Amino acid sequence: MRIPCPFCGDRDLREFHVMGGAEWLARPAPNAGAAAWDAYLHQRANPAGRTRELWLHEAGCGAWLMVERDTVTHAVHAVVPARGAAS
Amino acid sequence: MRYSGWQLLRQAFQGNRGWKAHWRRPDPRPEYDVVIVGGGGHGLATAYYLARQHDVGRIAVLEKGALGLGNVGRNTTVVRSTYMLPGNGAFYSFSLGLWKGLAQELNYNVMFSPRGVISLFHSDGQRDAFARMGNAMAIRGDQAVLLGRAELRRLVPWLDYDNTRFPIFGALLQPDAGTARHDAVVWGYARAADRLGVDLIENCEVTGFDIAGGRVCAVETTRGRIAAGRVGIAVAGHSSRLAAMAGFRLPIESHVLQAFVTEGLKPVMDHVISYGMGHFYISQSDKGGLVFGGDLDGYASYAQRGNLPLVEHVMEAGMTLMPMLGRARVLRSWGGVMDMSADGSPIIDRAPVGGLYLNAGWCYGGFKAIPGSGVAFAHLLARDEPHPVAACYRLDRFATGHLIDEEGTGAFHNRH
Amino acid sequence: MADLAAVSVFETLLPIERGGLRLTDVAPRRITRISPRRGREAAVETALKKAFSVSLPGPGQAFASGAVRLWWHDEGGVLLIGPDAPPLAAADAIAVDVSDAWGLIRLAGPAGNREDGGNGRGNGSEYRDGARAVQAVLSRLAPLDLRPHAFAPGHTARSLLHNIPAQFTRCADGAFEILVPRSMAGSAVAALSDAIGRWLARMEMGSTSF
Amino acid sequence: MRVEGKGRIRNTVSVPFSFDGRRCCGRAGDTLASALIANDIRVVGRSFKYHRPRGIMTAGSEEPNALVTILRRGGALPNQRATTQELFEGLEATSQNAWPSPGFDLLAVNDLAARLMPAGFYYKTFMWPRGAWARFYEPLIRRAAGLGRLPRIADDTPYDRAFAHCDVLVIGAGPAGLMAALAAARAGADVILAESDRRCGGRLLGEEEEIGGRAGHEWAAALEAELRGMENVRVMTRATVVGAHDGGVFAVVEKLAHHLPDQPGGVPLECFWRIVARRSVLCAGAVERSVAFAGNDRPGVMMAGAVRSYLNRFGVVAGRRVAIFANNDDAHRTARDLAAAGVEVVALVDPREEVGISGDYPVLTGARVMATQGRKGLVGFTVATASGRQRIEADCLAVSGGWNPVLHLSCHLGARPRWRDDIAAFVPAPADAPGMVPGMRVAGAAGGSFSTAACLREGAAAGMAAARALGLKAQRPEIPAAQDDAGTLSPLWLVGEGRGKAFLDLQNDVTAGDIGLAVREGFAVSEHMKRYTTLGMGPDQGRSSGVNALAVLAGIAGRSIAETGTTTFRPPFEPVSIGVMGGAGRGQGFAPRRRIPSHDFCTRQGAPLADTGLWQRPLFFPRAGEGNWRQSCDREVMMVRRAVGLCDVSSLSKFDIQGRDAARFLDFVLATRVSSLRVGRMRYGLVLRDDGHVLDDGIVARLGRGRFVMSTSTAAAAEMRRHLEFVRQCLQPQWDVHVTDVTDHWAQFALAGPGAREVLAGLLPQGARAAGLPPMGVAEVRIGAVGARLFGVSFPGGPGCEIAVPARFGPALFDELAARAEMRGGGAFGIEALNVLRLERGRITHAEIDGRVTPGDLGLGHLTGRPGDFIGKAALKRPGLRDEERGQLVGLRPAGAVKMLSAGAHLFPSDVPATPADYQGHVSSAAWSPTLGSMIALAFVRNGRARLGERLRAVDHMRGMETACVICAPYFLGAEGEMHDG
Repeated sequence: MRIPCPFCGDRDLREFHVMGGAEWLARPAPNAGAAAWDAYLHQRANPAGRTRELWLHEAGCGAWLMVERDTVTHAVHAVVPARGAAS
Repeated sequence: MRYSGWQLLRQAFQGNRGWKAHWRRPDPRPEYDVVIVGGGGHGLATAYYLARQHDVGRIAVLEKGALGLGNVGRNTTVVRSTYMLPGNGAFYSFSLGLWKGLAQELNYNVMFSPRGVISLFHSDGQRDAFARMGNAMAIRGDQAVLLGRAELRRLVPWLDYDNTRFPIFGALLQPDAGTARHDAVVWGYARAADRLGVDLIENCEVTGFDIAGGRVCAVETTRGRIAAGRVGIAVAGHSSRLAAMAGFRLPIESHVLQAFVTEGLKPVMDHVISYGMGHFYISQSDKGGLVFGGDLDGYASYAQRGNLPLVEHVMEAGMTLMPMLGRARVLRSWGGVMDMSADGSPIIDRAPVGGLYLNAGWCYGGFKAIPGSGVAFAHLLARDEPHPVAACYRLDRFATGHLIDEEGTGAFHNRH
Repeated sequence: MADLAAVSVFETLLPIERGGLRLTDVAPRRITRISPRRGREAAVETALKKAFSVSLPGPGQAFASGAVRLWWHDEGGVLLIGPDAPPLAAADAIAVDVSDAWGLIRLAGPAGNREDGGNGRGNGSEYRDGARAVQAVLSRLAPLDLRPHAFAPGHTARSLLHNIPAQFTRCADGAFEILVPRSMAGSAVAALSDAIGRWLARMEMGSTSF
Repeated sequence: MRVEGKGRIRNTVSVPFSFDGRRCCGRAGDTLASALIANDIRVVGRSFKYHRPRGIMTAGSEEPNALVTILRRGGALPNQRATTQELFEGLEATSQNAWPSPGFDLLAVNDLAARLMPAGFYYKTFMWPRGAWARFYEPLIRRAAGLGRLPRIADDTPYDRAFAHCDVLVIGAGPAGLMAALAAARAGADVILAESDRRCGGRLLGEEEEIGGRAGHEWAAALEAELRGMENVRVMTRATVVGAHDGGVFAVVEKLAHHLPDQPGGVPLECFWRIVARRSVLCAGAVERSVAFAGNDRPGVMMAGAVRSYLNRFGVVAGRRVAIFANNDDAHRTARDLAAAGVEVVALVDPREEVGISGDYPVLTGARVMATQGRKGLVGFTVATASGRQRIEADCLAVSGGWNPVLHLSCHLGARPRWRDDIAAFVPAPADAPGMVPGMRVAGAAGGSFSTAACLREGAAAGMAAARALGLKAQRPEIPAAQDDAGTLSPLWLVGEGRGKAFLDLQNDVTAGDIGLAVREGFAVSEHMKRYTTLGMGPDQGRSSGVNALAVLAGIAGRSIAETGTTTFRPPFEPVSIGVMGGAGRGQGFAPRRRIPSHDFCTRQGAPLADTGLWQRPLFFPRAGEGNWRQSCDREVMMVRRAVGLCDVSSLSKFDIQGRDAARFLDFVLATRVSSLRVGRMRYGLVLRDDGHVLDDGIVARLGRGRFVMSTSTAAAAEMRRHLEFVRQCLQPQWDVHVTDVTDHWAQFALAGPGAREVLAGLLPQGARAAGLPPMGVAEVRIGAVGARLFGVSFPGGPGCEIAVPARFGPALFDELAARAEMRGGGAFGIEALNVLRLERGRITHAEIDGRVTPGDLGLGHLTGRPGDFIGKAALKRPGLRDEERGQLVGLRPAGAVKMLSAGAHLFPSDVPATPADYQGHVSSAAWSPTLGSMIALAFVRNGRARLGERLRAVDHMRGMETACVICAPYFLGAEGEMHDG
């Protein structure tokens, strides 16, 4: 699999670490309550199709990236810096 | 028809014409008392124990494709109970006990082979962690032996003890754990459930739930609407998709776990061996192929296949641990879709919708759990209360903080 | 109390010379990670231009003038290799001395390196051509597209040297400079030597592949 | 036997080799198979289940029977295909799965008992008595099963691996592939042409046909030379594309030295290529399929195309009296070529009524072969025609049921092939079908176009299309004239007449009867049939039998072949050695080693090194007269308590954190408050995960208003780096904070013990400065000209400090400190002693922080009560993380006769049997403290802090030990608050 890193260009999968679903970006306020925190930490849309994930270009530029891809075809649709990406 | 050596002899003289189908192919009835979604190992075992140990009326298992071609058809067939935390320990020990008599119970040779599972460790710290798990196993009655380096070397002399990157300190051995033939488990449970009147309905994909007043009353399928008093979901890998149809989310991400088999070889390896410093575990099938696997690729996937970096990591781990492997040749690689839960342990509990029940989150420990999961899920479906061995596998444990985190890696679905 | 003696990263490991391929220790005196504050990039660039007449590299760029190297390094900063960091206003950038966190290896091909960094198509017929030999050795370790048109001189990339995090920069003469973590210097040299050995064995056998 | 004047391996150099010990001679350019045929060796092995004698059947890698073991210097290579093993001088091969020999195999008795062993018989028996399967039946079956033998010696064969990038990867160099490569290369694309044979040409190498007026194989050789001369083309022969993966990544195995007696100069045996291609063209050709008829597995029954290849390319033929049995015109060329070479063709049997061929050999139309004779090699066969049966003497039967396109790679990303009735074969799905490999086009026989002219046309078109898709201008290269008639075929899958086993999968011994049984037992879906009968699960993965079996299954189950569909095609296309993919991991290659600055000092002192993560750290520094590690460890501990000890702690992570918002950042990341820290001071802190559990602990030092250095553990280094960057970039992108990993930049050494300050004072010009450093103070100092940092904390606890200098000065500083310490009765100490020292002070490590503990469990809950948000704060509110039944960190001391305590033991009330219900906790760390003359331990005990003084029983079944012990505070020296003393 190849990931088009916005800083480094097209790179091999082995340079990346995957944190998980993009739900990690929408961190609730501390007093948002148990349900909001349970959803943030654990519940996942986990679609069979288009999804958004948080990847780290660990062996490359060290940037956290928002990767939009397909969990059935493994197609990679878009990769943008996670900094400032909509959660 | 009962299977036995005599039956084989008798049928041989009739040109093997007399054998019957393992299970009937009924059309779906409009209504069942209990509908189980998912014709894999857990769905079929649940149906069998529901019919065998409880009295709940008509039972159906709905399978979107053909029976046994999901994860149960693509795992590395290891059966063990090397778990430490109390919630997991009780369950997997109970499940291992069921494996020992399963062939006789189903009258089907599931080929359970207690050849010994060897979990290697590579530091004093890791030895102490394995000792803690070994003690948890011994205290609940499982067999567990802590092998020093010398004892291990006598048992498995051909590992690379001298110049491997992470020296081998020893291993935790579970002597009565081992492997089984996955297809035989599917066909054994299917045949036995069918003989108890369960309708096994293939090519019948669930496309939606009919929920009225907060309670499920029917499932929509590609073969029409089927009413049901209770519905059990056992579709590991696709649990989130079924949950979405019923309007709720699960603490689950679906991940690919790759596995490999070599060409058939004469016996060379008698145990299941797992490496402590990289993701690699291996055993030899009865037909002679070395069956091995490693870790998740890391990204979410329903594609039942993975990519090269993980393949190379598994091969490198295999080579640093047992350099003799170099000459064996990989014949085939494939992937399963793992229900990775947020703490690495399964969920056997009511769903947030009335009459709907969940059997999910098995990560890559599902195969060894089939008999235990079948009994526990049947008990829940029949009595609407959890079986004692599965009492901890609650859906709300994440919100309440009663995690069962065997690896201690936290709420990262792809790190268990 | 006499001054403490310094030990270079590749003290007992380099140089290595095999089949015309040479691994040498560039041994830069100083390496500084300069991390401009948001919006202050222009100010940092002026300071660097004034000190070394080198502008601030963007992603994948590596500038050099004389013994001064200024490489793009990661999402948050660049590396000034060689001289001490110029006086940068704290308001403009964070400068952190990382001189001893890295070792810098130079991998050069056999004599007669062609200025054009090889003919760009990478078929190995005349392996003697320096740039192509270097490219073939590194293609045995790094998952990067090292073809000259994809990785021109003056380009830099952080990637993997087998299983070691490293930064690769192609020089004008087709040689490569490779930054590796100091604590992994031994493993890095071992990986490079192994790759050189594999490449030379193929060439000895006359394999026309690459 | 050899046919004079035939074959394209002109040179007649004789090449000696041996098969099962028998000395023979082949020719340079032979494969092992062609050499065996030349020597009339017919039985090359025994089949998997029935142990029936088997002979060479094909001329390619799809060979099901001739799997042999090749003895190489480094060890035996099992399961090698004789058909693709190039002959070399002194090659030694042995047959497999036959004992004592292929000629006479004891297990052939299975063939007699075949009725008792139908498909799936082992599911129906071997169940009594209970447990007998594992003890008795399974070992027997395992010994009979399996083909080759894997030597239990390390594989030290050199392997190579590399990455390559190109615009267009052309897979297969037959007529289609050569034209595709030419078209793309002329358009300027960067082309890689991969061909598994040693030379390009594909089918042309084994055919008598012309292209552009010259012999096809010569045309191919000329085009190969032209391509090799082009700058933008890399031709890789002996290279098989074994997998198509996401993103245009292809796995390719290149054989480098399989054709050589050994590996000169250590040349790698194989190379594993990862090729990234923007476009690909699949020109992998087609594989001939057989027909299922009774006794179709006898040695001498071969594929018609293979008989042609052996004749035309290698100049050998597997019999004196050859017959052809084929349902298609293509196979008639075998009769034509054999007759032209003077070999006796005894019959051409064709099930079709009219056949447009004639030659000076009998042609039987509307005829089918229904039985064969000859135990260890064909002697004759019986033909069934409308007018009755006829027996024909023959020692070689060339069979063809048509050709199957080699479409596997097109399905590796999930696509399913489509059935075409007109050629009775599966072809790749269209390029835009779901699961097709993006950017892959198919050309020639791989797509079902079997004539040479069609291959040339489609190859050129595909090459041009690939180049154009990359924005290059491509013109069609001139297409030479070639044979344009693929001929016709009428499908024949199974000859109904005749008794005896009609084999579909010769490798796993699966017959048409087995498929009938599978359908009767309900396994009528192709995937079920495959698993029940094991058809297509052997080393050839059903390459030559798969389509026939599906056709037979469709017939029996009453469905069309298209409805039945194929099973899934999976990488690798051909078996690949684990060595070529994983050889880089052997020995030390599996992971890098990280060295601490005092590494040379340790080796000079003979200190054994151990791994902590990737770092190598000394366990202890043995001195004369010390027999085991405990003696050295005890001495080192007492040395620190009484004098001074020196320990290299450089492997701990160090993060330089600066910026206007650095303090806010640390307040957010750490559970402990840091912003209240004064410049020049340090504070101990916990880093949590956002689920409330402890990720790591460490110490933050404030060097300036917006300048900090945070030091955390060696074990969690990678995870900490990812976590800090995730917070910085994703959770608080608006803050001005800059994080730099400076772990390797600083050499850091701990000086512990009463004499620590004294040792250091001598070094620092401002001697007093060191003495005056307050506990938990930090100062930037100089040692001579070298800038250093002094930390008023010592991990082992008690009096001491840590000194850090740039790593290049580490070795010199360590030597100097060690010498000064030794002068004062101290010296260097290793991590065994470090562990005892920290345990005496109750300091925790990742033995305690096992990913499941909260600050409260560690007795540090008070740190997290502060206002303001931080990572993990909200999740800590969950009841499960607060109930006092959780294990709490306590100390343990032995309180009875048994003095040993062990990490991993479980804790129970002292008077109750050890059952899960009474579990009270576990021991996380334990060590002998020479300072206290007692074993000491840290443990997690339910509601432990409220049970100090209570007696428990530590049970350790793993070490066969039970110890009465008493709960105490989790520190054994110094006071509670001393956790952070200087």
